[in-house]
Amino acid sequence: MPLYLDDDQIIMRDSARSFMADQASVAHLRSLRDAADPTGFSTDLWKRFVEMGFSGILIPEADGGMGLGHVEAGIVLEEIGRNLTPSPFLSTGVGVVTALGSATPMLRERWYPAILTGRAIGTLAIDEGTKHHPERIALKAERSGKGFRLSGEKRFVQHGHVADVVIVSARTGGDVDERSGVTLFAVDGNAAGLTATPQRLLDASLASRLTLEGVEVEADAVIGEVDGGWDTLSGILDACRAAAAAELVGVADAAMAITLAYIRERRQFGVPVGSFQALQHRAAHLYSEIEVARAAVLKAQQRLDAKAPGAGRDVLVAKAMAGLAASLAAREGVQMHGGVGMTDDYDIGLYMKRGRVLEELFGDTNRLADRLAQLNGY
Amino acid sequence: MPLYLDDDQIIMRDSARSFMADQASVAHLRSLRDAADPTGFSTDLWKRFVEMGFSGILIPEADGGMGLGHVEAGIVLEEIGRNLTPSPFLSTGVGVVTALGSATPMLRERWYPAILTGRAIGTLAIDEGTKHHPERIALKAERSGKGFRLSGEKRFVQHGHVADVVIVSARTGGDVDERSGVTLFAVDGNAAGLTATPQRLLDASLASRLTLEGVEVEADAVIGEVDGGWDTLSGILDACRAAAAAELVGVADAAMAITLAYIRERRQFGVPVGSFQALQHRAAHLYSEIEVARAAVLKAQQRLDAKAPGAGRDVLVAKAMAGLAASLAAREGVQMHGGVGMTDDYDIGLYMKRGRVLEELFGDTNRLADRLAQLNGY
Amino acid sequence: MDLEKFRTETRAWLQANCPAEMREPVRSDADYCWGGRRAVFSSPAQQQWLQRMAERGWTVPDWPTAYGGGGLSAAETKVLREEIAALGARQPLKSFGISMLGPALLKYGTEAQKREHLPRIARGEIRWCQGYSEPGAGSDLAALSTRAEDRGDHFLVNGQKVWTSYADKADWIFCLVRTDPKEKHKGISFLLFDMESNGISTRPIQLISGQSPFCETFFDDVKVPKENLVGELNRGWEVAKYLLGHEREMISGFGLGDGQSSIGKAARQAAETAPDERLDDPLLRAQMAVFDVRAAAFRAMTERFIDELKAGRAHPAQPSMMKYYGTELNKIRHTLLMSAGGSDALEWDSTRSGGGAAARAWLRSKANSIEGGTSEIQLNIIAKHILGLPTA
Amino acid sequence: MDLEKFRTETRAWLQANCPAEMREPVRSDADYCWGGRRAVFSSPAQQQWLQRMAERGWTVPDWPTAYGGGGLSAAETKVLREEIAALGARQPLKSFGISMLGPALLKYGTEAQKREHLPRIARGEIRWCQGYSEPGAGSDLAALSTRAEDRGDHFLVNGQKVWTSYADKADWIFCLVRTDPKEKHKGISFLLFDMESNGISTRPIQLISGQSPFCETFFDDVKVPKENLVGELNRGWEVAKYLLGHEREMISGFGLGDGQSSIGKAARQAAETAPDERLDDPLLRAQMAVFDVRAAAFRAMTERFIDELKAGRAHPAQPSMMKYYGTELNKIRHTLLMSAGGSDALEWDSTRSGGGAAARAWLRSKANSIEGGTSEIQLNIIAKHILGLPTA
Repeated sequence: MPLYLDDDQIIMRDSARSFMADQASVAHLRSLRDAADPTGFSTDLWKRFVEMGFSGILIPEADGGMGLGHVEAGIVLEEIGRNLTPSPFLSTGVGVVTALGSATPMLRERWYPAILTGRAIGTLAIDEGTKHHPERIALKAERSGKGFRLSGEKRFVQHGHVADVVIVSARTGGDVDERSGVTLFAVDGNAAGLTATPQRLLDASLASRLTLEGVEVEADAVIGEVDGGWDTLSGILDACRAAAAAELVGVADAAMAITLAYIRERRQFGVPVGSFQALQHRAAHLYSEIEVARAAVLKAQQRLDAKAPGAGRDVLVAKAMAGLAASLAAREGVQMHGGVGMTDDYDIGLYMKRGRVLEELFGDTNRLADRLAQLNGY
Repeated sequence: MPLYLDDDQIIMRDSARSFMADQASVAHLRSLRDAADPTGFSTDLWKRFVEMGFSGILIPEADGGMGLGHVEAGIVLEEIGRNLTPSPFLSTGVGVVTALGSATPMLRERWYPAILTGRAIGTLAIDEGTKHHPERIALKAERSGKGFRLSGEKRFVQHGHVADVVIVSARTGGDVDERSGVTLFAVDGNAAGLTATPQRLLDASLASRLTLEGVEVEADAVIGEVDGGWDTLSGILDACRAAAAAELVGVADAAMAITLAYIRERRQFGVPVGSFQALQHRAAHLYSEIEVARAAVLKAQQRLDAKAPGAGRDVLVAKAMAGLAASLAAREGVQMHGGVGMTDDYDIGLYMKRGRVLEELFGDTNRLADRLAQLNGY
Repeated sequence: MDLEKFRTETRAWLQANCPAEMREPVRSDADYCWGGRRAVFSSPAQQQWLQRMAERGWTVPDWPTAYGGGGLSAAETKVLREEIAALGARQPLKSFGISMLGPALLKYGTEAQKREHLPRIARGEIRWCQGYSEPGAGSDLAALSTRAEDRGDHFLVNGQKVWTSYADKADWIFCLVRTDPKEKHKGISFLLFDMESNGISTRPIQLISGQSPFCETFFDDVKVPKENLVGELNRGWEVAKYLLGHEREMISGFGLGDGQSSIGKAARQAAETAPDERLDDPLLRAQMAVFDVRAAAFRAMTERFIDELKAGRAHPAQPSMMKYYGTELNKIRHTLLMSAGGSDALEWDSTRSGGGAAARAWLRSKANSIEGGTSEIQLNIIAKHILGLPTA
Repeated sequence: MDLEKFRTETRAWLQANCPAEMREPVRSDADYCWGGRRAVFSSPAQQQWLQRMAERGWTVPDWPTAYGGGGLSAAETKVLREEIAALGARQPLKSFGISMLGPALLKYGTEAQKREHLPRIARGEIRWCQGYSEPGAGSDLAALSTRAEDRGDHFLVNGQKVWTSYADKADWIFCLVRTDPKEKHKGISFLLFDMESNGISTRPIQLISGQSPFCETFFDDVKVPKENLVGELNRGWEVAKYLLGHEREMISGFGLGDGQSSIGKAARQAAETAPDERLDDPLLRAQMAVFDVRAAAFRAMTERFIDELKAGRAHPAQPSMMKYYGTELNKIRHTLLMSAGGSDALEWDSTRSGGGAAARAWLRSKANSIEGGTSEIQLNIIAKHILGLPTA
């Protein structure tokens, strides 16, 4: 398979690109933000996402979805990144949908149709500390009747306050930091004992602290194996990291594009700022970083779709590299804009903010590169 | 004390500068190298160093030396760096002289006059692995009669094959990597059982592997306390690191100077290469790095001379920063020279090579920055 | 005076007179004292500290006593600075009057101007702002078009400035105006005037940090008395350049990070790492270790620069290097702190995050390498004036 | 042909025909086979491997079979490449004929030129060198002055080239010459000639690595038959630019590091670290971790670039990006390996250091970002042709 989008994928990209530019541009983010919207995204827009079939991209055809892959999900996410579109697509359409792939038929039948029709959105509750350490789980799940009783806290849960279903990683055995003894649960967003406290983040999105105080779940709320949820969780994280990487590439690409447009026009000392060689070289370096990141992301998506062994390693590379490219794009973007780049009137600062949130999501470049080094045996 | 050279120091710098440019320029290094000189430096030139009083800069006036400080030693070393002068000044005039400051009067009386008159040169034998880990000592010193018996190996010993006295760190107790149980010895260069195997390094200098097979030394060959030599060794390392940092600043400064001279003259596309803004910005950044390094080095020297508590931390900063500046100067220097920078005809490559050796000597930037972080509690 | 005696006495005085609250580290911008007609003190201790320091002239220790300064020598000033740092005492007054206008007035002002303005700056009675940048001029500062017409006993000023720091809170402005439209650099003059004059309005600019420290400032037929001209007519660019050098010195101090000597220490708190374990993010720790090297080296450079400046040994363009290096360092500092802070540091208005303090400071730091002359401008200056590289 | 079937057959053939020695990693330049009239084979296995691959046309798998190629499709070529990589088989032939001249001849050569030269390149019978750079021209390649005068049935060539790779070992040269002194780019022609012609002499250039892979090459009344002109007279710059794109593709491969997939693994050996412990230099480890990310990402980029190139989807200036990124990466790689190697890696001619292998490779890598167009030139090209940034 060649490492570029095939014809169908290009058609899908073009349609996603014009849809998003039309319906979900940066102006859309600004209006939600300025209205301090309590949902964090537009439910109307989400309905239109659903109508386009986006919520079912990764849902198998047998279950009523489009049965497509991570390449296609990434196409949508790159456009989300490009337009800074607030959307539950990543957490629902990638995170929860991937998780449900390992769930019982009952769970799938409950949630897939709801996601496909836009009646439900969902999210993952993975992190407990301020940095991403998926094995660092203290949240307890104890046997209780035929089910489990969950107690503990989670942080940085995207859309947690409006999620209909939350995939929670819990400890049924072992110690914090151990990979055995991890179990995943699908918890109802309105379960008794579950409290979500949303916090506005710098990119105007909302992430929640989740408190679970003796939340009761049925036995078939378990996703994957009891005590053996680590591999399932790893697979979910692979999907989410690849998704976040694709969104980062969109953020980086758009940040570069508006910066290039600005320095082509803006004049100083009688010439366009973009004619100064020092800026040209930095812009050319930035372009290179983004191209390399884009290649790494597509490679990871293709390998995930091919269920290639070791694809998780490609995913680490993809998200780490996309993080490097996006943070450089934001830094250079603001600096090359000069003073106006610091003002809220220009969009470049919004890209810097969104890039920062995505960098932290599912592990930052440092964490993922460290993990890669461990896998490489050093 | 202001953080710049005082009038006496400026006089000394000017005299060292003209002496070195006159007698010990890069041409001098080239002629030694091309002759594959087996000593590694010119004994004639060393005699002239001695006549200038350089070998006694750090020897107390009471012992017949100049009784000056690390600032003054650094002045000489910066010029050594600038001219790539092969010289035992650092190992003898800084390393051994500092070590002897903690030695018995008998040892001092034996070696100080010999160093002052140029009859003896000396060196330190500290490292056993390929990276600098001064606490990683396996070389054993066992009690034997009234003295000790030394067995083991050392590496990367500058001028080791022609040294009259070698300061050896040995283990009299504790385990490898422990700081207690370390003892320092002054060993005669021609002691029975001591073998030095010199290796030519990339900068044409010679460093030796030293093998000690049951080398017998008297009890008063001990420098400092038996088992308690770590603090003395730390003091010696502080002095040597500050010295290597000063030499690195000289290397960096000269590498930048010849590069600037080249790009001011060299023309491409009808204009001087140095008029291209991308190169100008990189040159200006390099200048800044070197200035900052120079300040850090002088600060460390002044603090060592003031015997300020915690001066070792300033030394870590100085050598780490000087290493960053010198490696950047070499990289940018070769690149800005273009093709000719790759040829042996031009000097810039020689600066790259010497900088690389100094970077490794007494700990590289990574090692020293790591140590600083540890001291900062993280 | 014997320097060690001066040190002993200074230390004793500081210990006796610096209120305990004023020895706490600065936590946010609100902890700074800016003085002015409408001065707001965050505590009685803050006001007391300013008064006590101003009485000795120690808000501006090396200015002449005749103008409200401390009359200290370079060596004494350094000792005072060291003792203030050793005690961890806060700066008693933040002021563009001290860091920018003062040095320019000392060099270019008339005796009357010095006597009128300098003591009020020293005591924090008048808060100044700077009218340099204009829309469309950007890094090409001299491309300014705010006009000052000669109307006999006064200038009539019309035009617009932008990036005027705290113009909405300032009492007076020092302002570059065009007095000769036919020239570029040689048609600029340097004026002082009261922000309460008729015809001045300001509009805060909303920044990406959510804060608005800068304004757009509009002049509509503002009358400025002739005696408020500093330096010669049409020679204001010289004053402006001199002043910019001092601004750069000040901004370069950003890299020092408010006396915090190790970023790793600061980050350990943010990352909730137990005090006895290494920062458990090894790559972040590595970046911090190198940052700490650079930050410590730059502290030495700052000391060297100030010493050389006082001794007249600094290269005239060296402030550009200091400004460049210090601001780039400060941006790295905040980037590392954001990494250490993780998802908590992303919060924008929660109590736990101190109202998004880390995120806002990070975003704010991005302006460091733009305001007061971009990094690119500083690098141009270094290349041309220090390295002597040719123009094409 | 069905691709999976092709893969199975290819794998079987490679396993049957690639000698075991040719599956060992390349340790030094001496392990490469360059072919030519005076070919030196390091082992019988090396010669055998070249012969077997050449027989199938697999030294140049995607060239037409008529010219000695394998006639494979883009997809088949990729499968072959993957299977060679999977087996760890060495490249059978290193050749500027394959990587540079061949593509240019395929596009611009006459049928006679193709039939004469391409099969000999494919079989490794003729070793080529490149006559582009001249003293004083540097990055401004078109500023060349080697003259070729029209003497009826031949050109008479006089002048000097520099940086001619292995000119002292090459059999033929492809050479840029000036055929019209009044024009710059439009006065250049592209000639092929035998290095055994009368009037050619070469002088190796001593490099900082101690090696001499490049020469100065002098032409003194060299007669070149007219039929050796490639493309039109005075249109050689077009051929040259096309060829440079291919050179950049090749050089960009440097970043891949000879199939070594993790620098940390390589470094562990150099640093004498026990296999079960982390690299005990935490800052070096951190740099390596980020390097491994970039190197893996660039491997993906290389795959993408080749795929896009074959499909005609690559931006014409994309080779500049590949060349820039790959060579800068390779320089970092060698810098990290030197750090890992410590004082052992500083040795210049000891046996233990393999004759200073690490140091010489490190120094050699510094040329990567200079030869074949400097990084600065590549960045200029990207800025202008891909990003559309304006000229002043």
